[in-house]
Amino acid sequence: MTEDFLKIQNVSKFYAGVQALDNVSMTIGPGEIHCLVGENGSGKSTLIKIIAGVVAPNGGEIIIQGKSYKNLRPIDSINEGIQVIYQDLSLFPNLSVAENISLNQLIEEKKKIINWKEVKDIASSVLLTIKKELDLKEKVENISIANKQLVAICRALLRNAKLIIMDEPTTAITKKEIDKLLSVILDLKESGISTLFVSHKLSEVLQIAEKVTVLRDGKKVGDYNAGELDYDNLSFYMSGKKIDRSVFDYHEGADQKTLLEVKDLSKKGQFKDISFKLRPGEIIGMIGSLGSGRTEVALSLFGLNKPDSGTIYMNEEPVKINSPRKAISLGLCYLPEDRLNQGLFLRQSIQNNVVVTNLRKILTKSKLLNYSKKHEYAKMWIDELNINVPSLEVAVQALSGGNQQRVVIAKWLATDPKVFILDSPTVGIDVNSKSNIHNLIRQLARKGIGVIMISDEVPEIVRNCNRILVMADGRIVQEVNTIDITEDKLFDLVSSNSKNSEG
Amino acid sequence: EADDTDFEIVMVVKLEGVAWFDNMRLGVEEFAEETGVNAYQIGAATADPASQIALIEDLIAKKVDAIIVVPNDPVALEPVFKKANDAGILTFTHEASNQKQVTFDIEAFDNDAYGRHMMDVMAEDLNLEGEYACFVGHLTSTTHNEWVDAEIAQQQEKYPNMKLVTDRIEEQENQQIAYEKTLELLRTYPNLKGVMGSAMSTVPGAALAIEEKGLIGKVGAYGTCLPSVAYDYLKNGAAKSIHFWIPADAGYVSCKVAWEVLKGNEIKEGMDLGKPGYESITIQNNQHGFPVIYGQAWHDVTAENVDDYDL
Amino acid sequence: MTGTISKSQIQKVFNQNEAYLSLIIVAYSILVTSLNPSFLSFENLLDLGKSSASMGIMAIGVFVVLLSGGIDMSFTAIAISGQYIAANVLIASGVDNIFFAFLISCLVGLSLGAVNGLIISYFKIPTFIATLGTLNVFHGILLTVVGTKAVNSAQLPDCFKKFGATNVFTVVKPEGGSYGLSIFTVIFIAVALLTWFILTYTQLGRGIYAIGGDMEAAKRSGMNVFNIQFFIYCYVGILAGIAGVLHVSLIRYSNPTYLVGSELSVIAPVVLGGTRITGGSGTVIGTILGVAMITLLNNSLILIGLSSFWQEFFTGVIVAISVSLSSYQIRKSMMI
Amino acid sequence: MFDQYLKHSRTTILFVMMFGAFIVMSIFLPGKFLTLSNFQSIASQIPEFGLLAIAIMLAMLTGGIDLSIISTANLAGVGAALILTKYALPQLGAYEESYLIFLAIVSAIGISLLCGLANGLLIAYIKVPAILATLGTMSIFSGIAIVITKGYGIQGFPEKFLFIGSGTIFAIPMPMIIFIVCILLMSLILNRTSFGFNLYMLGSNPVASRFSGINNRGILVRTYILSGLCSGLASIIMISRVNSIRPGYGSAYLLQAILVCVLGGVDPSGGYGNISGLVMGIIVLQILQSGFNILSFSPFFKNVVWGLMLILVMILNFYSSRYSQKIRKRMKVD
Ligand SMILES: Nc1ncnc2c1ncn2[C@@H]1O[C@H](COP(=O)(O)OP(=O)(O)OP(=O)(O)O)[C@@H](O)[C@H]1O
Ligand SMILES: Nc1ncnc2c1ncn2[C@@H]1O[C@H](COP(=O)(O)OP(=O)(O)OP(=O)(O)O)[C@@H](O)[C@H]1O
Ligand SMILES: [Mg+2]
Ligand SMILES: [Mg+2]
Repeated sequence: MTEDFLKIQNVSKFYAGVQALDNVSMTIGPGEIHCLVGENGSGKSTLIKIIAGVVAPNGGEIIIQGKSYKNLRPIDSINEGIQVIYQDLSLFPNLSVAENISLNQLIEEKKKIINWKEVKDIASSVLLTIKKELDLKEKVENISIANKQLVAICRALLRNAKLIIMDEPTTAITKKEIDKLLSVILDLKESGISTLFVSHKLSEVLQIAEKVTVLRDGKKVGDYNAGELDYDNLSFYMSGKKIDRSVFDYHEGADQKTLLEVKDLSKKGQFKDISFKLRPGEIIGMIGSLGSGRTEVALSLFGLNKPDSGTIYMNEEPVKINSPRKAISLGLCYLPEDRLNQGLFLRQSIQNNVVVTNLRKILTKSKLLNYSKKHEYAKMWIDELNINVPSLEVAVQALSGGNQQRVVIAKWLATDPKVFILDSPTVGIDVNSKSNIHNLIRQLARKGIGVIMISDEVPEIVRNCNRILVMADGRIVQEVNTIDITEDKLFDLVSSNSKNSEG
Repeated sequence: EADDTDFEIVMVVKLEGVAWFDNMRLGVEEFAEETGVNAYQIGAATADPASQIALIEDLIAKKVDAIIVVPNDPVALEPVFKKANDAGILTFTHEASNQKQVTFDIEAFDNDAYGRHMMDVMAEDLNLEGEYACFVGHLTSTTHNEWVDAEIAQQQEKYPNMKLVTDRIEEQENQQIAYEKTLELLRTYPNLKGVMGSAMSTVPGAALAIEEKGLIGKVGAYGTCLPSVAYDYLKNGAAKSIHFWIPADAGYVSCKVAWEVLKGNEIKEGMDLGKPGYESITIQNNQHGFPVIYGQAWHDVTAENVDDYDL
Repeated sequence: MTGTISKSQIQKVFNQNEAYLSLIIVAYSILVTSLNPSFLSFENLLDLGKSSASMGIMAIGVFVVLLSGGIDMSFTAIAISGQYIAANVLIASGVDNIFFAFLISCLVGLSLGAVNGLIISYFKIPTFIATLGTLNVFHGILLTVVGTKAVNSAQLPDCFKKFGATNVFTVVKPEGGSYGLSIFTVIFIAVALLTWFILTYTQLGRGIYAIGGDMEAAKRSGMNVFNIQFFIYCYVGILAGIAGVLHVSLIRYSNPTYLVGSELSVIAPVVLGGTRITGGSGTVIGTILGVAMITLLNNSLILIGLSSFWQEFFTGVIVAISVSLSSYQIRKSMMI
Repeated sequence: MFDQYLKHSRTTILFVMMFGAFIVMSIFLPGKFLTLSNFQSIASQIPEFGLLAIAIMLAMLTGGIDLSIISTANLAGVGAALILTKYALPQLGAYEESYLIFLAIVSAIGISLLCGLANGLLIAYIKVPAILATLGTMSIFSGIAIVITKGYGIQGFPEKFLFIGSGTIFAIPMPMIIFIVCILLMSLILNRTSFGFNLYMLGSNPVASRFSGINNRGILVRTYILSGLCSGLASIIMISRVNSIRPGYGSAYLLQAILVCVLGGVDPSGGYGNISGLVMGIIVLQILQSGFNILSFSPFFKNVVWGLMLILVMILNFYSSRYSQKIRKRMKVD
């Protein structure tokens, strides 16, 4: 075999109080599709940032194309042909789609003067390779998360790239786009470009990987050839545990009152005639293509997106929900799809993040905050949800994705909800945590909470819901009982409807 | 017997770093040198009563013997003066004829008389007719308001053919604003003949506008200003006549008054305080019963005599 | 597509800020003109262009900093330092040349700007804090070390006065007197154009937008954030230096205590012009409109015959109304 | 525990500074700095300025700023002064006089609350950026004050009223007592009430706070009202201390108040900062200021020192966070 493109030797990295990487070594050959897997917080992103020169390691060596770098800077890495799709995308929200896509190329070419036609051309030609259309002039802050992710992917597909690193590029996009991306990766391989691919969706990993490196707690568990791996042993390598892959079995309870009913809810340009019922203990899945309006409906239920017409009933009483406060007081809560911006106060402590929705419970009689109560209360929920935290005082941004998400769930459970709307609850969360979260959700349902789960992942929906609403173009196109459908059928249903919407 | 020179006399001015008070400092320093008394001048970086009070508070803590203040806001000083007096410190003011809680207020002249005098000069120059406008530094500046009040009163009493075009205009002691406001005045009132300034910055700002609009000879700037600041404009005719009193002299005289009182001497009507315009002072009690020393120390400056001044 | 409707709405609204501001300016101008027709004279507009040039140039500088996600509080101290040092050096050296004055003022601006740039990019101090610090330091040093004595028009070298009176073209009025397009306005326009060019057509300019959008992302994409920030503060410094010379040439007087303290009244028109205070978004046109609005307001109150006692109140009301109108349009798009 | 200590490194730096300033001044000004009268002087200067700084801090905690504090104080002062002088007839009995003073205080507070409300509504409901909204209201409030007074000061208040600004209780100046009460109350509000908690959360991420069901608008409005209240209290102390009111009084405090907030560790982008830091910042500033005044330093030199101090705190902060990372690493290795 030819010389390795990238060689990492004994790299370590400490963060405040955390050893993110511990003596990790890895190689990537030219044209190799290499996957990096591990639980949340196992150090994948850190390793990637080190390769990109964004984070300086505390020890170890990075050798790119035979050249050893002591002080790797982002620009060196880029010049060596390494392009990264960061987990947080690292796009420029205030710049247009076209510019975001072509910026790297322009920097790479050391252009001093911008030719806007060239910017557009680069962008549209890259978009062509993934067969996607986007409004090139739109600012990135105004497009959906899914489209942002596509922009980030496009940006990395540079002409001179030799290694493209993708840190969870598929969290927000649907099956169809994912398939396109995977085929692009195979194309890249043909032209000798290597890929380092990180994903928590093990099916994708198993689908394209040639080699897989598994990290656990900052240490390397091992390198494996794709052939040796299947879902079970891969998830076992990652977590050291066997993953529970059970299915939600819904028992119609005796209490068949409707908890939440939505009737003919419409909002111009977003959704139309949305009607459904939710009973206690149910988990309803909402699935659909991008922009099908699920988030908008959820926001309307949570008082953040005033609908034009339609009625919402809670416990068979019509209610008007005009603010999240009102929603919460009615027993509704919403886990937002954008965890980092909408769900968390990143720089605030974990306990503040947990108690924020429910201060009443930690006030003294004279309506003052009781610090020890606050601590206890937060601790209770952290323990209840098995969240792994160094201390309650630590800023929540120091937590791994899965733990962060569970903090958000904790904050909502603390309000004692009747209806819990979860918008993409397991995006970017590792298999083990994911199954923990799924279990958590099922437990909630068993306790009589009605759950609405929005997700792009067919298996997640099929395994965890008893009923599924398929949405397209702002409408519910089909409502099915989970027992009546298989994963494959649901795939077809979703993609056939999304085809309609594109046509 | 205590040493006659063993005193600490502090002059607290409105604002540090402006020509006016730089000049005043010269007088204070002259006094200190001449007499051997520890006299010096301080001021705040911004012309705000609050900062001035802070300075005085600290002087009280420092236990000086006499504090002379050129107040940004005379009434604001009363309580802190009371505190100073209670601590055995003598307080004086300059440019604050209505001050309470002072041993003496020292005035270069009577503000009312000065305002009327400035109006007389302008009226004469305009042949007793025409439109004019008055500026103040800040709408809240007492002295400026007193002058303008007197100017307007004098015009209404004596010069019926003259006309004030608009309420007093504020230029925030800023030459650019004086310039812009004058441009606007000239545009709004095409028959405007005179601009009367109170702050140091009005005359040059207004004169510049007059000059730029080619109105020299048709419109003139008048009012309080320093010769050096208005020099060019007096020479080219955009500014017609300016008035001022010499701050160094006022500084000197104020220190002198403080010193005499500290020594236990009496200040009497007709006394000579050793500077031109203060050769024969008059003393009157103000409405609150505190004594005010008046000189007759204003100077009228025109293109003819501006070269006589180096200030 | 369902999404496109809300999308284009949002975009329209963002561009609308400038439209709204223009509308307010036009409406206000109509009001003033109806009260006093002499407002809308060519002469008056040219005069306003001249008076607003130095503030406008500083505003452009502030705009660039705001765009990059920072803020500069020290530019007034830089402008006055440049101006005052230039005036004094010219007097001391006897060189009577406006280009020399610009050179000195810009050099002073550049070095003070560089100090800002270094402190900010090396120590990673929040820009607001750093420049609030240097505002005090620069001005304090100027006044304690260089001096506090103002330079009067009689002492001021002739080149400033000549420069201040230079018109690109002059119109002689039939009734005597003349007016014209001041070189100040031309410089202001040139600075605006240059800035627009840098921001739109150079990698550096896009870098400024980029770090305003997401600093970390800019680092990751291999931009030299240190250099970009350094450039920005140097650029503001130079613009402040230019503005300083214009200011002294306009009023023929250099007082080292002037300008400082007016930071917020320069930042305000920039924000009014639609520049996002958190960075990343804004346009040169918007900034110019903001400056125009404030200049208009400050130079029309006598014209409409408003008593001075009411002027401050009136100014406040107009500012409040215009910011409310434009904010009200944008607010719907905000999730907070 | 170590973490906790490091989190407060900024406070520690400030504390050391405060102590340092104190020691330096005591050594360099023997017999002048360490005197009762100097402490009284410092103590009577801090409160009105401190209250204004708290007003700014509150706005800063939400990620905004309140430029209208001085004009609010002026307007409130004018309101109170009008009542105090209009009805302050010499034959007034003690009871009426107390009633009058009470009325004046209530109206000053009422006006300042209204001013704060106006700011709050503009910022929370119309979503005007705070800097613009308060810049506008700054002109409006002081404009009203000027229209009312025509620029002339209002002076001469009842003797009893002056006690608020100049009186002492057990040698402690009255303003200081008011200030201390306010500090305590304000810490209580910020640290112990749900309003305070929500205020910090809103400041650190307004979107997330909206999504968490926090009433952002309500919090913002209340914050600016509270900020107005602090200005109102400052104005009562102010007018009583100087026995008069004139629009524009205290304008030099604005930038200084911002400076002291930042020095005291308040993050201008919101969410972080506490009263204790602010108070230390104020004390450092006041000690230096008084010391320099006693030393008769040029006021401009003071500016240099303040500016340097601000930058120095941040630079020390920069190194201390670097250093602490190293320490952590070593602890990890051990
Ligand atoms: N900037 C930082 N400061 C402190 N700790 C950090 C920082 N970035 C990461 N960490 C910590 O380092 C560890 C590894 O984080 P990393 O982001 O590399 O995990 P990951 O494998 O990418 O997880 P995920 O699957 O959730 O993306 C985690 O414990 C994380 O909390
Ligand atoms: N074109 C758009 N312009 C602005 N915001 C958009 C646009 N499309 C979607 N959004 C917002 O982005 C977020 C997520 O968008 P997403 O693509 O997930 O669409 P969606 O309507 O929520 O559909 P779904 O969740 O079913 O994919 C939502 O808050 C939505 O309001
Ligand atoms: Mg990661
Ligand atoms: Mg969605």
